[in-house]
Amino acid sequence: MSATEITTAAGTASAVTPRGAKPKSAFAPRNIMLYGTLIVFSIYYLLPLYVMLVTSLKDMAEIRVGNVFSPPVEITFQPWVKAWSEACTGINCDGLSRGFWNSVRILIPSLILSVSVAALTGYVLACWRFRGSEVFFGILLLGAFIPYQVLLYPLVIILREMGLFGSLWGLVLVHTIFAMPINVLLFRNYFVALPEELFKAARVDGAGFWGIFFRIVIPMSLPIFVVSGIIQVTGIWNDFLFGVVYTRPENYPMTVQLNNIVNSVQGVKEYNVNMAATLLTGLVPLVVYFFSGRLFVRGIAAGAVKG
Amino acid sequence: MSRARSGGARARPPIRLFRNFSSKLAAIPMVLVGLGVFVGGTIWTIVHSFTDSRLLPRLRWVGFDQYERLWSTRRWLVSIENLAVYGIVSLVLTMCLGFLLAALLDRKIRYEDTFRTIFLYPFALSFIVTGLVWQWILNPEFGIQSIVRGLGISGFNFDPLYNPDLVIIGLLIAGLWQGTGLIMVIMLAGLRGIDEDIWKACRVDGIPVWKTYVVVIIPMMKPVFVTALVLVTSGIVKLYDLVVAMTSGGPGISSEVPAKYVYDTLFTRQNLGQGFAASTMMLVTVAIILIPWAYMQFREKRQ
Amino acid sequence: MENSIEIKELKLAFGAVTVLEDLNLRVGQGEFLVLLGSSGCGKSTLLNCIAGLLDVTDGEIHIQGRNVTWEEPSQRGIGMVFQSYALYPQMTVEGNLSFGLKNARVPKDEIATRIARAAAVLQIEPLLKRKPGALSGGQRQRVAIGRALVRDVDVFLFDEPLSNLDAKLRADLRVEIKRLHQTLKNTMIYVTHDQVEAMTLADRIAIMKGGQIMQLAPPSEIYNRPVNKYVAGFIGSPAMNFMEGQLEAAAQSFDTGRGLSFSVQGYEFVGAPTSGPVWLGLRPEHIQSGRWADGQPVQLEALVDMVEPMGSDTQVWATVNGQELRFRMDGQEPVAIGDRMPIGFDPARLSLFDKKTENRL
Amino acid sequence: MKKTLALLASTSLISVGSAAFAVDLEVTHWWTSGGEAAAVAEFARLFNENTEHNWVDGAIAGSGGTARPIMIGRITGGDPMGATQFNHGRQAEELVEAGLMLDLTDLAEAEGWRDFVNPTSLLDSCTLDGRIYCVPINIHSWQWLWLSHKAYEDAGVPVPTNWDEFVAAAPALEEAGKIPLAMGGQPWQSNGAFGVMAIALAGIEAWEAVHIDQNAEVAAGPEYARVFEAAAQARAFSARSNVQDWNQATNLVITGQAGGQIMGDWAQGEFQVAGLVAGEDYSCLPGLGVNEIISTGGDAFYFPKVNNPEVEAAQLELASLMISQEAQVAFNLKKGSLPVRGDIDLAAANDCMQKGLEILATGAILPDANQTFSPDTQGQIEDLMVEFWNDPNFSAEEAQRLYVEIIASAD
Repeated sequence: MSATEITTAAGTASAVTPRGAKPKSAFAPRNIMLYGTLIVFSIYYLLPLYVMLVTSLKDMAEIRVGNVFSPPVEITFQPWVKAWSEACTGINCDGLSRGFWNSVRILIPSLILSVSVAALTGYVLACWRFRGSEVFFGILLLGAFIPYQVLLYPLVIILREMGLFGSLWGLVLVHTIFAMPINVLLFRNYFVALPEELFKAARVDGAGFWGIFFRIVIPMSLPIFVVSGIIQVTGIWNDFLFGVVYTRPENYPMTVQLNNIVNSVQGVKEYNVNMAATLLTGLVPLVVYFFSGRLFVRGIAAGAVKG
Repeated sequence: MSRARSGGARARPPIRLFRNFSSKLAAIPMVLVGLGVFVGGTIWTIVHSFTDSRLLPRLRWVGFDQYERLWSTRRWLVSIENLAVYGIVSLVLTMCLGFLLAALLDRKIRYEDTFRTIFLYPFALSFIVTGLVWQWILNPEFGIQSIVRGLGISGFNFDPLYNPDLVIIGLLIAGLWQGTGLIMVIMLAGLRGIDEDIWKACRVDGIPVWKTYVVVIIPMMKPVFVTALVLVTSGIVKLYDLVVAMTSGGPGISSEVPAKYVYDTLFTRQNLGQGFAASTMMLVTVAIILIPWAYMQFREKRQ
Repeated sequence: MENSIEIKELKLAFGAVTVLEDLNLRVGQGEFLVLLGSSGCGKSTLLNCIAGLLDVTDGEIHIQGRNVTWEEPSQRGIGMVFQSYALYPQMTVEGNLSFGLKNARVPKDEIATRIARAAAVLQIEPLLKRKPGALSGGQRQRVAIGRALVRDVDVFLFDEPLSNLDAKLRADLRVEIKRLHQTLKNTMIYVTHDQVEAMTLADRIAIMKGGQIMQLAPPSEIYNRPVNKYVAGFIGSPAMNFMEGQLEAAAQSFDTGRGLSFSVQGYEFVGAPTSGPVWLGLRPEHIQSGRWADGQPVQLEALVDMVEPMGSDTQVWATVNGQELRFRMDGQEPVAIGDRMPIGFDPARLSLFDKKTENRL
Repeated sequence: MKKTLALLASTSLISVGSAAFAVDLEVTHWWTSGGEAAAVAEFARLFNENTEHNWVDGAIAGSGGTARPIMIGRITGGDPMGATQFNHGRQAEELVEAGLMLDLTDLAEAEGWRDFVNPTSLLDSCTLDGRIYCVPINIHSWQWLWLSHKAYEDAGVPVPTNWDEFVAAAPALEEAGKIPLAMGGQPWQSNGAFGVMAIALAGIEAWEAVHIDQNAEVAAGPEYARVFEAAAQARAFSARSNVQDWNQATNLVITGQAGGQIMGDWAQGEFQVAGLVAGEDYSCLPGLGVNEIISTGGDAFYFPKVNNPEVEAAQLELASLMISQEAQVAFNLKKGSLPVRGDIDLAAANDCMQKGLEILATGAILPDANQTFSPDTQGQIEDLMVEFWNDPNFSAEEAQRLYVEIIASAD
């Protein structure tokens, strides 16, 4: 009897006060865990950037006595100046500045050519399939897995036969070739996801291969161009191997100079100059990331995930 | 109007090649790169792996000699083992970490943009830069070890780059730092593509969040995982710059990798035949992994 | 130029898979032809072949007397409307309408006139400066129709144009398309899987299955005299009742062999009737019940299993001597599960199909 | 100076008198450390001052291992540089065979290189089928032990005068918190140090048997067993030197953190740049103080064929200049290496260099390993050495066994 009463009482109580946990406040244990984990990971990811920055602002005396994580006692920009314009490789002492402009001269044509070729190829594969086109696509994808070293030598021969070896255009071509697999995949997947009927409507409207590409497809493809562009900017800018193998010294990109500065130790390793040089070299892709990160995620969602 | 223009209607089918001629024209770069560079280059490499080419390629056949030597070379065996260890651990960790971070970011948190940028920015930096920075942080005299010792724990030892048994860990720390961001973005994009209703259904069914991820969400994201897998694997096979920048294969030969063996034999040792044999073996390995996958993809499409 | 469109021996195959085979079709000048069928029957494929969006494997396509088999879509004198509207998202409505004309190098003032006329017909003048993203589904489809309209062509192709719209809009736009056809008097080919659209719009319907045209006839004939069991079952809602049984040619009687038999006298046979196993089709709306069953040539008694009141009428699921039957009765008549009631029908409205070939007898 | 000018004049006679045409001549090399860069700057200065032409510096940092592939790629890729550095020996053999290198025989005969190059074996390694294809520019010898006086003073022991004393003094250094032997992590350093110990401890006969006759039995014998034992000992001494680059290791010696380093004579340049004085701040023991002998490796310049008479003339002028007395003196003083000419006076050379010159004069010389082994065999030995040197559990016996295998299949 009393047992029944208790159940009833409990039942009544539960009818009055809502059941379940209350909506979480900002400091609920779950949130603390969530943000805690994120912050711990952020430290791991930010640490190197912090170390680079701090070290590049110290002078060598301070580096020798302090630890890598302590902030600079006295901020000096000398390492940056030295990395940019004074550091020596062999008998050339003009720092990274020369390489920077070389990298720009390599980047722009390579970027334009590699992205346009990839976009065009992706367009053919998505919208104008022909007998065997899928086979070629398969070959391209397999190409993504071939270690660069395997093709280094055959490419020397190909470029030599074309008379492009050592020229800027040879390097542009190499970048375009190695960019093809992954970028064609991105573009193709993105274009395949575009509504097929749009493409049909344009054909009925009398637009041809190029008309559809330029008037219909490209205006709809900003996100994937951003993704491909970002991947290419970082890839081309950060390249060392191709730059050093396929060009001559007057065209050496910035990374080659970075390697020269970091590796040509004259006396003591100047860590501060190395770090400044490292940061300077990474600056262009970093800036590109910080400004287009959001578009990047959106483009990845559209191009890489489907299909 | 359009009728007037094309009075002489074509009644016969045009030659196949010239139908949509522009598209065939636009496919030329793909055909040239695919056949000329990837297939051609690969065949060229395989053919020359059966020769005794030294500095310059020449066709003097030696059968399988290069392969016999390759598989009796300690450095190659160590390289393969390293790549296997690094590859498996890095693949698993990159996927897990990438997914974890993406899942955390997908919990409708504040400052998502900031966190995402923090996780992604290392991807903008080259392996050369990555290697340098981590070499610096892991340096026992300046980096983490000396800091912790400075805090009073004098017995603390953490010098992965100078310890043959730990050097792979050093590489992993740097490799994961650089590579997880991209995978996180891909996973995040995949998570965003999942229907909100799925989440609602799971909440109504009372399935805990972690279980929803494991049982419902991850199986739904199969294509995303495949994309991520392709990206990570193709990167692992090519692992080279990071090792060169961080350890140069050292200490000793404890962090050597196949790509470095290929590069060194081809160019430094001036033994093309041997280098080509090694790169052929790398290709074979890739093919063993890829062909079943490609076959499965192909069969799925058929059905 | 009697035929607007003529298709001869059309064949389409993708590798080993044949999608269309030996297909012949003639569409008259100003005719509204509906291609009807369930998904995968080849109706959209056929439309795409007519439009030139798919290259045929064999056969010929003539439009307005011209062999256009290998013409570019834009050169065929067609306009096309798609299910997903397929509006160019980055162009305004005006840009969408003018895109094809610009490609055909039509003079500017001519473009303006045509857009103005199309916009007036479709009542989309206020939308001209907007982009498709800012339009509702119905508005988008009007623009899509407008895009076909401005091309000033003789043949309009519609590929399930109303399928993405909700029920009410669909009904409104259906009427509008019909009105458009009456005004313009163009030849129209309209693909749909919705039999209501087909019945209401079509001059003739082509019912397709497995890449072949099963029956090509005006809606009433399709409804009343389906050529085979598939067409009979496909058209009509609720679907036709089918009974398996034996036909006695001499006695003109039907027997299910399970205790139900009745005379089919009054049925118009296609040829001479022969005895044998048959399918007998009877549309639910052709069965009279209750007091209306009186006076019908065939009279039976039904046991009510289930009732679906729909307001205007009620659908009844019943059993007659072990044979399941559906029929409709007036919505106001009282009926309950377990009721027994008389039903009746006229054999003239039956359909009989050979058991084996499933063709009409 | 007069002689140089005369030589230059004779060069221009050969080179069809087109020297008046200024050419930008790109010179690639891997000299980027302090002393090296200063030395190469001397070449550049002389070339720019004494000719119409222009030295375009193509330095590639890292080491020969990084730079050589790039150079070879450029030459075989049909985009050759004006001149490029290689080590003496067999590195460029196939390029020469393939006819990619300029034949310098006429110039060498006109200037009489064979008369003054000392030892003449240097010129031999530039010669293929009687034709000369490269200019030897310096002699580098590996057989040096560099010792920091400060380190030994701090430890309170006298500076050793040979390897045995060095071994004996090691524990004292350890106690004083010093690294007895500084050692960089790069493979060629491990290999080089082993080579030095082999010559010093196994003796010349055994060394020649292994290197020249490729006699695997000798390599398996007791002389070499001793070398491997000593190397294992040296490995223990160097365990704590956490540096990669050779000059980082040298820096440990310069600053007195390490007792000594086995390194070639190029380390000399680093001591010099740091302002240290030989005999006072540091000392050097050729042949580890055991066998006073030096190997005559070194650098040579090759001139790829360019099929352009003007550039070719400039190449010949550079070749002539590099071997001229003035350039030899200026370059080698900065580089810390020995000149290839027997007819110049190096009074300006310091203590250590003088020692080297004396040994050279006595003819106690051996070819360099680069001259006796192919790069491939060298590479295999490097792999073995770097593993041995970095793994304390790698026994001397096991290392010797693997070494014998390599020698047996060497080419």
